[in-house]
Amino acid sequence: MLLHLPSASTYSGDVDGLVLWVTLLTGFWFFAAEGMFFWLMWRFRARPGVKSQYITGKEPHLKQWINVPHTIILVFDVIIIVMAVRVWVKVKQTMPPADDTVRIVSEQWAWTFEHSGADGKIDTGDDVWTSDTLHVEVNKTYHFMLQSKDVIHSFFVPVFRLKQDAIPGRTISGWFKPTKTGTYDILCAEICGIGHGIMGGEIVIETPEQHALWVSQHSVVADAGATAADSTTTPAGAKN
Amino acid sequence: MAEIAHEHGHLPAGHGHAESNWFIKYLWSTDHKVISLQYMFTGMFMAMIAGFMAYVFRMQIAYPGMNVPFFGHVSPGAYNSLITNHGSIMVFWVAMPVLLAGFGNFLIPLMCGCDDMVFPRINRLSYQLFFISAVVLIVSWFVPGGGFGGAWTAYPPLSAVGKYNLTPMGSSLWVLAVALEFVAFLLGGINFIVTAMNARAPGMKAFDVPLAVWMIVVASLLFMASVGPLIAGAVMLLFDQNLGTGFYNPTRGGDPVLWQHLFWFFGHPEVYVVLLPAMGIVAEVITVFSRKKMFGYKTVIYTVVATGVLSFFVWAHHQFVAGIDPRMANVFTVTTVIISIPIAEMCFLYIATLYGGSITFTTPMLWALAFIAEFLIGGVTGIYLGASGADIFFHDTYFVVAHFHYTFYPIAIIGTLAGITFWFPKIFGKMMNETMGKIHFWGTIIPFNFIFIPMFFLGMEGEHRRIYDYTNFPDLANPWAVSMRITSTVALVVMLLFQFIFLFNFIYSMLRGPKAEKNPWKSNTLEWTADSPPPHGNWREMPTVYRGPYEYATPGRETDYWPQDERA
Amino acid sequence: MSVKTIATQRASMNIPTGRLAVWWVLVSEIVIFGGVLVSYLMHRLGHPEWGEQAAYTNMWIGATNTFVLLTSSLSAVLAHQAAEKGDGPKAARLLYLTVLGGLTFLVIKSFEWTHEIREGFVLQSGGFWSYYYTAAGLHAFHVMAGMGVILWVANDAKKNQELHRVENVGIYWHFVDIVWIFLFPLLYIAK
Amino acid sequence: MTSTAHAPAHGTAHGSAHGPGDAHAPHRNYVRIWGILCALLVVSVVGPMLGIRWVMLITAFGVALVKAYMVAKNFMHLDIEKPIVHWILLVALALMVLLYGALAPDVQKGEGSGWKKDAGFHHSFVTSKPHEAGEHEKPENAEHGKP
Repeated sequence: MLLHLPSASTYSGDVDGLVLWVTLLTGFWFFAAEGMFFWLMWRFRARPGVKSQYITGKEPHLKQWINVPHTIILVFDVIIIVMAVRVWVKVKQTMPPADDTVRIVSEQWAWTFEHSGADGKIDTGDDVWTSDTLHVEVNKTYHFMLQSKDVIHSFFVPVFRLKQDAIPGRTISGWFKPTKTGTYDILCAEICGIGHGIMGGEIVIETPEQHALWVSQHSVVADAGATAADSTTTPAGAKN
Repeated sequence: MAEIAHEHGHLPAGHGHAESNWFIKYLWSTDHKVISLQYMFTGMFMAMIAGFMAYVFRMQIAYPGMNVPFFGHVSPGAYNSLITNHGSIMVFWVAMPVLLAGFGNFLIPLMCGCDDMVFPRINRLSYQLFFISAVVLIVSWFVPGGGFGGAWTAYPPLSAVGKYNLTPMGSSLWVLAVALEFVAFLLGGINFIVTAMNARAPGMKAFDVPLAVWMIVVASLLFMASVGPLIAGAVMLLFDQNLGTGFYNPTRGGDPVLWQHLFWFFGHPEVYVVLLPAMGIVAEVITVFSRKKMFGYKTVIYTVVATGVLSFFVWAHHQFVAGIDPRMANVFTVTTVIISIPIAEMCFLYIATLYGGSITFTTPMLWALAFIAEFLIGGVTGIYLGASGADIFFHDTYFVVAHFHYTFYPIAIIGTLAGITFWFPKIFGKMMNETMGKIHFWGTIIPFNFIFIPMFFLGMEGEHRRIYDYTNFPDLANPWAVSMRITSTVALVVMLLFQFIFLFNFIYSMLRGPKAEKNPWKSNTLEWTADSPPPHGNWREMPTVYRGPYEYATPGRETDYWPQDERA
Repeated sequence: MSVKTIATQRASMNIPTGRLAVWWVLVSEIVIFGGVLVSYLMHRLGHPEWGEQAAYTNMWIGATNTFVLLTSSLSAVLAHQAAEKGDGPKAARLLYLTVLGGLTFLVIKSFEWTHEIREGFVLQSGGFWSYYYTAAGLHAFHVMAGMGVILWVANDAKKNQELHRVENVGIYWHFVDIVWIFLFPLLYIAK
Repeated sequence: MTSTAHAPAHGTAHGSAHGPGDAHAPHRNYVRIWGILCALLVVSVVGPMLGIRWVMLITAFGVALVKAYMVAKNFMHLDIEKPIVHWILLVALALMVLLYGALAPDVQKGEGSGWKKDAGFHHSFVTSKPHEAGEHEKPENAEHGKP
């Protein structure tokens, strides 16, 4: 949990843990360096009659003050790398089996979400298209397929600690598993034109009952008609 | 190429330009000192514009929808073009011209003991191209549609397609200006490198060269080696914008990610292109005012070279979540975190230089010390972003904004001010006012931290960048976040107001300041053996070098400094 | 001629200043052309279908132009030889030949492009054609720049002045030649 | 590494094509080298006519490398140039190799771990029959942000 930001996905804790560890490891060096720095400034301030010393930096007893930290930093770096890569692989490179799938289509300046609907399969007649609001069920693993219709956008859910850019011409897959019910922001984290400042959405994480109810209300085999994109996702269509 | 051939720029050293008219003397001169001043003043002028832009959009963020004094209502389009041009200007038209070209032009010939750059006329051409690029950029704000608003990284398709960015002319002019600026600095860079390699004073070996020159030269090398692909990419982007090609258009076989790579392949070394000159300036200042030899002069150079080499292997950490293959991210995490080692060692060596010194806290020294203290913050927060796992969350949040301002601000503002206050006596032959200098220092440093520390916390709250009004996002509109935004905006306004003290001090000292003698700081390097200000041609007879640049408090001498050109 | 900047006459690296500068120019040119060619190579390998577009380029014209550039390089290096012997006028004559070669190259290229554009293959006709015109155009631009400098150096050389520049412009011209040596198979042969 | 500030000005007379410490180019038969280059050119033109792919690649690109090497060595006199020049040119070339190596996985490949290129995804987007859910009133706004 970073500051006040709730953590609502299975890996948000890992990211926060990594941030904490980086804080500890780099914080140590930061305060060590600054402390030494200010102490030297005070200790060796100009005083009448005191001449500065002639030090080349080759003296072993002084050089160790560089070499030892140098080595320890290397060790710290290795620790940070290992932890960072482990989190990265968990979030971005492994795809746990999915309970459900959702397609996320970004465009200037709105999100369109394709829920799999009652049958739990995407690209079938009963899919539910929504604009700017994503309905998911808590404690279920979701795969998402991220696409963009025009420029680069970025699907950012702070409470999930999840961010992924949407590149036009590519379908980028990822996953998340909500652990906490509630309604949170979905942000576009890549500048995408004058509407970037209003391009937001919200993710509604529901209990199984609420979700089932919502699906039953909305998931009906619609007759062929205008696509969700055409009918709803204008800049004005973005929330408030 | 044409320029390479005229090596024989101008009249004999010492005479010639002195008696020629004002226009030749100040606008058409091939004298490296005049060109350096042209770069510095252009940079300072652009800095004022970019500072004003920062004021406008910070006001809009803190008080959404208000009528900003001296600007008016900030529309979303205007906001985007303000942040875009603020970033572009601060990097390309302030940091580079002042630190690299300004100080490079002034210091390299003076510190290497030659009468001018090896190609004075290319030098003039380089400034003229740079000046044109600045004009083109300014024009781009006033064309139909307004200035480019696609962020300084200019990712296509947003930057490539007029119907997406709504500023077709502005974007083309922006790309054109940046490309021109690159060519200008390529010409300047060749001049710097060749001058420092080939035109050193008799007896000056590679390891007798002051760190400032070393670092400016390495910076020019980094720039020259990294910018090429982006120049090509900029041409392709111009074609996409104006001729309807599809280099970056996925539906026509192109690839938007290509631009990101070409941009950051240059963009990351660029960070070190501006960092190193500032580091070099700081090295000169702290050695002089702690009366100390640089702690491990050669080690510093090795760390600089190591940083330069590594900087070519880290660029994709700007793209971890930008659609590149996740497997690549692991490689770039390793290289990115590893580059912290030479940088950290460099900082340690600077800190160690204070050991056993006799430190006087003059204004330049305050700036130099502040550079190290603040840059450390920027350095450690970089690790968060280099660690791919954490970058998933931090990417494009205000944490990033705070981080790179904690690196760029010390570089472009603090380092520059250290250099200006330090060499002011040499540049203008007048001393600056210490009292005003110290007031300006504290009035800048304290608000600076109040501007950017809140941004770290906002970033941790998930506040994303380049948003003109956070009331659109319920989670980000909470009172705490609002108070944070207002804090940093108020601090910014305070800091900007304090800059007028500097301006006054600068102009007043330039005109009315007390006369400066040759070597007011009792420094060793060659530029202090010339008159202040140095005449055209710098020396009546060229200096010869007998020792390294940092011989302070050498045992067995009554004076605590030993100029490089003083015969033993 | 006027007395020169002292800095310009020094050579701490034991390489004449002008030549050292030309080498650095080549470094910056290598990365510029490298950017285009690397991008082209990746897209070309990533899109086999571009081969069909490439099939329309005329290998014979490309080969002729390669021959022309190689020959102009020969006269450039012979000019350098003459300059070393201090025979300015001869160097100048050979440099004029080099410029003539560059001119021939451009004339052939303009006919080639006119033909292709008539056929309907323009900059926008497809990925391959975009890179084809951009890369070859960038190269042609360097040819023109080189011709200008060479003419200007030749006029000095005629008066036995600045003979060391003959070598410098030669080095640049050979580089332009080398770039074409790689453009030829990339754009004309690989189908 | 001593400077030559007092060296005579360039370009005054014979031999002036040489900077300090510059070795005389060995006298090569440039015409012969030119002949070899032309012969190689013929090879690279004939190669593709055999219609065998690997032969074509070798004759086209292998020969191009040889030609470039010969021009650089004999015409640009890189063989008698100072080592540092070799180094800076090699570094520039190495950087381009690095650029290719790092970009190819994203730009050249059509798909990778978790992503694939599909310029025509609009197709799947339009054909599927969507259902418009009335999301604009947003009843849940009341307890927004409160889990």
